Amino acid sequence: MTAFDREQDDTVALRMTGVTRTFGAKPGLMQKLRLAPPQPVVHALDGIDLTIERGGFVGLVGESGSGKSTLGRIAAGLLRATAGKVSVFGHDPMAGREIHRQVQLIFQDPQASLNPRIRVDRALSEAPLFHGLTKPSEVDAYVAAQMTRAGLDPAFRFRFPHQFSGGQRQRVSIARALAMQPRFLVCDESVASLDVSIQAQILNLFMSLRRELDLTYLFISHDLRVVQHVADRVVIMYLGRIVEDAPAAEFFANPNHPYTIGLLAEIPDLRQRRKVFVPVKGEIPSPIAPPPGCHYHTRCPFAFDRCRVERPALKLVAPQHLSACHLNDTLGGNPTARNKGA
Amino acid sequence: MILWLIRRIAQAVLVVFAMSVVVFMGMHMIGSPADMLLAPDATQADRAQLIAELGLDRPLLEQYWRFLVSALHGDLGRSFVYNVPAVTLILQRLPATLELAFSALFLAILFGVPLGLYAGLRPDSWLGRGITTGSILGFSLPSFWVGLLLIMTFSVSLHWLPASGRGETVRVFGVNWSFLTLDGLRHMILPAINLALFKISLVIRLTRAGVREVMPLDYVRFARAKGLRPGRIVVMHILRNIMIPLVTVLGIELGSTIAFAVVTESIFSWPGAGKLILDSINALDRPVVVAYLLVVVTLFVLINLVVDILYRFLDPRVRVEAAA
Amino acid sequence: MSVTSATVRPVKARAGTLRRFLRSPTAVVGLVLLTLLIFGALFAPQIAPQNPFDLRAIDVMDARLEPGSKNLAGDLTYWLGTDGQGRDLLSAILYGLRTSLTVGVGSAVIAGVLGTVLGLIAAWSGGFLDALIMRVVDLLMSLPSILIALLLLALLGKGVGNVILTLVLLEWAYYARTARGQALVEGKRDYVEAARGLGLPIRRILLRHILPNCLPPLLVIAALQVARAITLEATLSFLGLGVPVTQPSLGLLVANGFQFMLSGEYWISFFPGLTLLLAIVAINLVADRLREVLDPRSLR
Amino acid sequence: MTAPLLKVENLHTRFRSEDGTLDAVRDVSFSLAPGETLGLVGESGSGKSVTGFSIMGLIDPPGEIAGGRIMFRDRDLTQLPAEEMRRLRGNRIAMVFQDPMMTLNPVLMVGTQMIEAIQAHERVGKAAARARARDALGAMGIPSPEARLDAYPHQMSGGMRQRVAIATALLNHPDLIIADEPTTALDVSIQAQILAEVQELTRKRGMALIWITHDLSVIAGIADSIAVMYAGRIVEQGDVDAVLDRTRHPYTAGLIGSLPGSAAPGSMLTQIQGTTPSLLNPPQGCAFHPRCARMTPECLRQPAPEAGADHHMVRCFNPLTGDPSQPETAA
Amino acid sequence: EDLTIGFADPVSSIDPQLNNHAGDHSVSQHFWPTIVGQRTEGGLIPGLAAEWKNTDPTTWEFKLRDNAVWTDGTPVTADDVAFSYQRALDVPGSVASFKSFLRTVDKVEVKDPHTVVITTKAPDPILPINLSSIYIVSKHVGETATTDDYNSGKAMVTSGPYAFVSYTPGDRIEMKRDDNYWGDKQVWDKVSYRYIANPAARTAALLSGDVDVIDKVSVSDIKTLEDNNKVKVWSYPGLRVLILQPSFNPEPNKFITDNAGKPLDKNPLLDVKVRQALNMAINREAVVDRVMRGGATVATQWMPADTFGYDPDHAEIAFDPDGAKKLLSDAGYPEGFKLTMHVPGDRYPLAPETAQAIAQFWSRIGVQTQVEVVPFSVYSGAANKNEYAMSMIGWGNGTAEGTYAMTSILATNDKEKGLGASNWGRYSNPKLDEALAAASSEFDDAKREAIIKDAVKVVMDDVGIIPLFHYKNIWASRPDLKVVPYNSDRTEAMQVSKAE
Ligand SMILES: Nc1ncnc2c1ncn2[C@@H]1O[C@H](COP(=O)(O)OP(=O)(O)OP(=O)(O)O)[C@@H](O)[C@H]1O
Ligand SMILES: Nc1ncnc2c1ncn2[C@@H]1O[C@H](COP(=O)(O)OP(=O)(O)OP(=O)(O)O)[C@@H](O)[C@H]1O
Ligand SMILES: [Mg+2]
Ligand SMILES: [Mg+2]
Repeated sequence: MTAFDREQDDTVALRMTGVTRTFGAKPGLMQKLRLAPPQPVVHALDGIDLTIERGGFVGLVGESGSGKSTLGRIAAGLLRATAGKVSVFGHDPMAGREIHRQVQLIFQDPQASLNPRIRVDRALSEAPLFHGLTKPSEVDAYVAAQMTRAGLDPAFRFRFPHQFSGGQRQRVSIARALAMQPRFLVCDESVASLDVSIQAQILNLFMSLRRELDLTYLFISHDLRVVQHVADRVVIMYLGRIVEDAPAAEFFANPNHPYTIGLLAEIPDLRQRRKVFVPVKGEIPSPIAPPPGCHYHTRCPFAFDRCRVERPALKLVAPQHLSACHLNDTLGGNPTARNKGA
Repeated sequence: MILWLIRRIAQAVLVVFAMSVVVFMGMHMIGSPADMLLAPDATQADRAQLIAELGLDRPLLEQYWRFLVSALHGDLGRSFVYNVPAVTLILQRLPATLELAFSALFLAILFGVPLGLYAGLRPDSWLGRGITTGSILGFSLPSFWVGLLLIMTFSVSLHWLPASGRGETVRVFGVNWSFLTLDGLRHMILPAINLALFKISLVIRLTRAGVREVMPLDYVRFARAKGLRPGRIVVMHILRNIMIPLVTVLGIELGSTIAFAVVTESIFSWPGAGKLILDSINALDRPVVVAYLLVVVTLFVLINLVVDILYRFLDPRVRVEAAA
Repeated sequence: MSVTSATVRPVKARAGTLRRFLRSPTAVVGLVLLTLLIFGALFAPQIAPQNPFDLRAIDVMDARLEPGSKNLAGDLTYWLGTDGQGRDLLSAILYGLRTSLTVGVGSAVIAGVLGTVLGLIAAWSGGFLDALIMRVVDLLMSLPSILIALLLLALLGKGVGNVILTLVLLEWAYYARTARGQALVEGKRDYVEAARGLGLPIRRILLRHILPNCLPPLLVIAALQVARAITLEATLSFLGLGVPVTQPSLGLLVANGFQFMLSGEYWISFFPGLTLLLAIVAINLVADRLREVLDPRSLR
Repeated sequence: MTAPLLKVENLHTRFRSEDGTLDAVRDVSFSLAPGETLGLVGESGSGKSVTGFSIMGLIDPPGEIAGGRIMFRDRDLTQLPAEEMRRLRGNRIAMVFQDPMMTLNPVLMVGTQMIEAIQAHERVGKAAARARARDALGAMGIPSPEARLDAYPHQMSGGMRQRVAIATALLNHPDLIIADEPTTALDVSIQAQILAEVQELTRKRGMALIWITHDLSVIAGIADSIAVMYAGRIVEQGDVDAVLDRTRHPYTAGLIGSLPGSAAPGSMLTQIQGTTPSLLNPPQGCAFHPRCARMTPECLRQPAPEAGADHHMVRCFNPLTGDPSQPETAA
Repeated sequence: EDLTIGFADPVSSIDPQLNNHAGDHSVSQHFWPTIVGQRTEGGLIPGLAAEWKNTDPTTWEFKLRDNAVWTDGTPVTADDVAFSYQRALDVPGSVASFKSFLRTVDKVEVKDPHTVVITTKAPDPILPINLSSIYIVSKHVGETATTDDYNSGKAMVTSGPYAFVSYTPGDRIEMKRDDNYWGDKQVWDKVSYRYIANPAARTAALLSGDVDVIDKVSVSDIKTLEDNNKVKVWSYPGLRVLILQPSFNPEPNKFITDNAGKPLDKNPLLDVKVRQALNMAINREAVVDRVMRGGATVATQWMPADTFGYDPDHAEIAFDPDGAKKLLSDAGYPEGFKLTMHVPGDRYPLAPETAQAIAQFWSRIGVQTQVEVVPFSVYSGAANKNEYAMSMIGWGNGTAEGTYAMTSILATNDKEKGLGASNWGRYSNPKLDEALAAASSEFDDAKREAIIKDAVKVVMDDVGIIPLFHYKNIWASRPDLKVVPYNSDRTEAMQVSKAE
């Protein structure tokens, strides 16, 4: 253990408080002179509070554009938050090599995240050598060990990424991350591009690695089934905000937020045959001009006046179960109850 | 849009300024035009007098300053050789060059696009392969050589077309045009082909590459899945999308076509600006060279402007970004 | 944990670049031709019957002899005839090829390195330096290149070195633009972010990760620019600038023979022209195929 | 049972390339009645899309349909002249592709792309066609359809584009629609919306539907029957309940087993070892044998399709019993 | 009947007094009279002046004919002549002025409307020859006209065999016969005078029937054209000579080095033996035959045979490489030395090719010669400063008599007197300077010719210049036309007639 390790807060892997991130071009001369309308600003993240305990496996779910990747990249130190505080093991993830090494991001598309012109052996050894995790004399064995751990035959070390199948490529990118001896893995849709049979292989790999290496996971996905299988805590995002956050079992048993309930209803299920699909009403609003109040009110079947003006706070609705819905404050209470019968 | 225009023009002015400095310096370093211009029996006194008349006896900086001042007043000086305002001289000759360049461009599109389309749509047919390989030839042949071959074949041996010169012209808007008379057209064919050869190859290749790129895209497949007629697919879905790179490249190429007209013009004795500029460089006729480059750069800016506008028209994505 | 070894995608499906290159018959023809020509150029002093640059070796009395003629002394056969100076054309072509290829390859390599470096610097630095470099590039690209070449050569004087210098000055902009554009595109790709995630320093990412991925299009441009440079040199020679007459390049041989085209002494410019043509076609064929096999899409 | 609308018999589609000949689809047969929904399932590269394109007549050189028949009503589509095939395409048979971002031409307005689809098959005035296009958009649940007609694709979200594509495919009320993973790239909520709309059309108009996917659970909800493809062949085929509840092919069983929803959270998922074989040189015999736990020496030969009860076909020498009470898997 | 001529020399303007350029001259000949005419065959002929005489060594009286009229109907008078000579001196924008032709003129007086009296500063026997190069424009139009007015046609009130129709700069001049012309009536109704710079293009234009006559036929095409029965070649000895000028600069010159490349501390060219060696090493016949393909005649002095001042005693320079080698070693250069010869690439036909052939010959006697071809724009400046070791000049002896070249290329360079302007090698020989001075004031033609012939001997014994060959003037035409030389190498419609 290095001095660095000892200093850090060892029980919390990730802590985000009030993290906001906006995107948008810097105003040009024309905007400054008010000759042109201001550049549109995208609120990718809007006041995120999130804490992941060490060893946790958090599934982050949300629709496309809800800010999942942005959150993941901020956690991995690849992007700076516009506002708010981020710490990973007690450090700013953008500060320094050591913390960089400890958080690793695994991307959705293994094809795109592997440099097509770099052989596996170099992909796996370059950064560890740079960070002093192995010595040039031992690098062969090191690479072989990483590959074996990720379920790849070390004999493939001289291949280029395109010489692998999709699942194998994802294993390569996992091996590349593991070679950095991380403690925290951010998986951004890491299984979304894979076939179901391959997806199962990779999910199994994640689960066994977690046990072997005592890893913390932030697992981003839009597939609730996957999250349900692997995560022990589920966080739901909608348009840059967290709307629900609960332990997995509790979450699937007692979902609270209307959006979550809608999502759960749409999960395809092998057991449901000749189902009658019900179209969800309303369009997903644009993150450029999110609706005021609760972002979900435009599609929410239970929306009432307060939802249109006031942003609901994330509140405890059960032990360890947070939800951001005004319905919890009303007398009628939790919409879950109402929905249970349906 | 206005800002963009202003920026463009400012850039152009900068380019022209830099250009004129370089040309001024360069021409000064090559030699004195007096040595070129004077009759061989001219005496040293004649020489000194001429140099004084042309203002070449002054320090270079002062010469440049004088040029700059009068340029700002719209006077780019008189040609040393022709004793005519340089701009007048260029404007007299430029239409002939432009006419040639545009004809070449026209031919390039006329032949290049259909051939390229064919080669792209049927890459494995022998004709498609032939077109592709043939287009390499168009790249490889030095144009002066082709020019002479054209003359030898079509003028000298077959007597089909005239070998040189511009033929009969008609004056419209104060400018002489060849394409309005039969004789003028006949004179234009060979030089235009000569100049167009490289462009035709270029257009063929661009079109072909574009078709090959666009063809497997889902939206073309979807267009076919809609049951559209092949003609409509080619025109609306394939061509429309290829036009974007094509217009960009052709815009840039029009400039180089004007420049490369130097070669064609000297082979076909085409009385255009290319020949003039070549002679002027040889004669160190600085005002003409500077004015020519100025006019050409201005032309370039205009062409780029047109290309940008076309681009906006062709690609809605750009249009919206610009509006935002 | 299972090790998936049995079912890797067979390598055959994605054969090596060279193997894939060789699958196109026209490209093979081009490659063979190019190899032959380069061989001829490299070993010109060994192969050529005469040193066409040595004035003592050539005799004006042998000027314009038909292909297959013997020289005055009868100890030398001019297989491709002689030019207006009595130079053995075969030798002149071999040496000329040397000059032309030197000009072409030399200018392309120098301009390529210079342009790529500047392009990467522009992409990497952004801001003012980027704007500055790109404006210079715009300026160069918006100038009529051949006229600038004429001016430059009039200023610098003839010579292989000066021609190369001129071409470099004109051509680097193309590489800079492509390199910058490509670097910007590549820079947005996931693998770059992945490399950042691995904590690698920016410069290393730029040079070892992004640059290799920018190279294929640059290589293709370079191959085409070699051809372009050779033709441009020929054109400049035709216009009276270019390389010295006593050390003719292919282009100059063609240009010199140009005056004999109408007089029936076709060989003086025909054979050099043919060689020039073959060389450029060969380069283009190879470049075309390179473009295909190096296309990143074929890897991705 | 009504007369089949579409009957595919022993379809064989292949691609020739520098690397060799690739049999993307071999010996594929199935039939489809009006109003019926067939789910075509399989891993990436198993030949699902190629099957769809073969029916559409959209196989381009170097690809070709090397054998078999595609009977649509009473006509063999493989023999149809190009012009007649064109008139069927988009009119009687329509197709929607996977990637919503790419199916629409970026430089043409949505309206233009829809109107041309109508005018390719019918002599309709522009205004009338436009009105139809607008209605079709509205039916897909797109707000302010009139304005959307003048939008460019890039001005729309992915879900909206995909709905435009589906609306376009449905414009001429086709008898058959082939949906090639049209919802894979979309969020669940939008997926449900699209499924709802497609479902309504099959119900109301008697439109037949081929839904292509790699995810069994998606089609469990809408399909009447399922065909599972592996390496270009259909390995199991039958009624949705039969295939899912009385699974007989080890591969199908593997697919079901690897779905996260089917195992207890946190437990290891049953997985199929290895990866999809290359079709350029597929394994000898049953293409699945290298990954199959039930492999026997016999499997080095190609198994013949074996029809069981209620047309439940399987192509396997060692099929599972099909008894739901004893779940057997490939691992 | 119409005639189309394709000509080679560029025209800078159709203002006849702007520039003393070959192309301008050719054009002006059609439109403008001169006071005295000149013909290649037969020297001076009457022009506007039917007769002229010296009243004393410095006074000339010209009697103008009275039937000459301008195209606007006004008669041509002595005022026009006086005006024209004045204008020729100070026409604005001239870069190659006609001044030198009037260098000796002191004043021009109008005695009566048809008599002009010209006084010279010193006796000038060749004044009429010089005046034959200056065109007379009309005073009443010319007084207010600028060069632009001539170019636009506004001031083209002419009095020549042809009248102006149109001028397209860089392309062509159209003209029609002037029926009021006082001289011989012309054959052609209309003449189209087209500028075709490239020699191959000219030949092609003739072969394709675009034009009827071309001038300055490329020597490489002569044979083809001669063999072609659809065209006819007209080739005549010309007055332009191609000469090498060795540098007489005593300073070390970077273009003359020893065989190792070190500059020699003494210029070997100062040694007459070396010059003789170089002169003898050249096989002029071979050059004329192989390089010039018969388009030239061997030059042994600066004037061709049968011209005023040609010395038949110097009709031969022996080709003797062995003798040359011996001379070299006598001079102290048994191993030879290295020399770079400069030649303009865009000025004299086949000059680079000729230079290379010479270089071959010199290299064989041990003088390893490099040829550097440079654009004339660069060449002229450097040559003028005597920077080159060996330069080449093509000299047009337009006046067809020997002193013209002597004044410009042989006389000791003297800025004050305007002598030796093109003496690029700075050759200086007092004997020649004396001869030139004597000839310049000698009115007796026979005596003058003798002086010039002596000068030839002086220069050629001294090898002050190395003459190479005289260019022939070559035209080609349709077979039914006849082209005769008229005024040196000028090309005019008047030269072309129908063949019987
Ligand atoms: N670099 C960027 N510049 C501008 N906008 C961005 C940038 N990155 C993300 N955004 C915007 O921020 C919002 C959130 O994006 P993000 O990628 O985090 O969403 P996501 O939840 O990961 O979606 P998906 O499921 O599609 O991956 C989106 O509207 C997106 O368009
Ligand atoms: N145009 C083509 N040229 C060559 N091979 C092709 C072509 N189109 C498809 N193939 C090959 O045919 C096989 C089947 O492809 P197909 O697209 O039908 O798979 P799929 O089942 O739709 O897969 P996915 O789920 O990835 O869409 C693949 O191996 C593919 O590589
Ligand atoms: Mg994302
Ligand atoms: Mg598919």
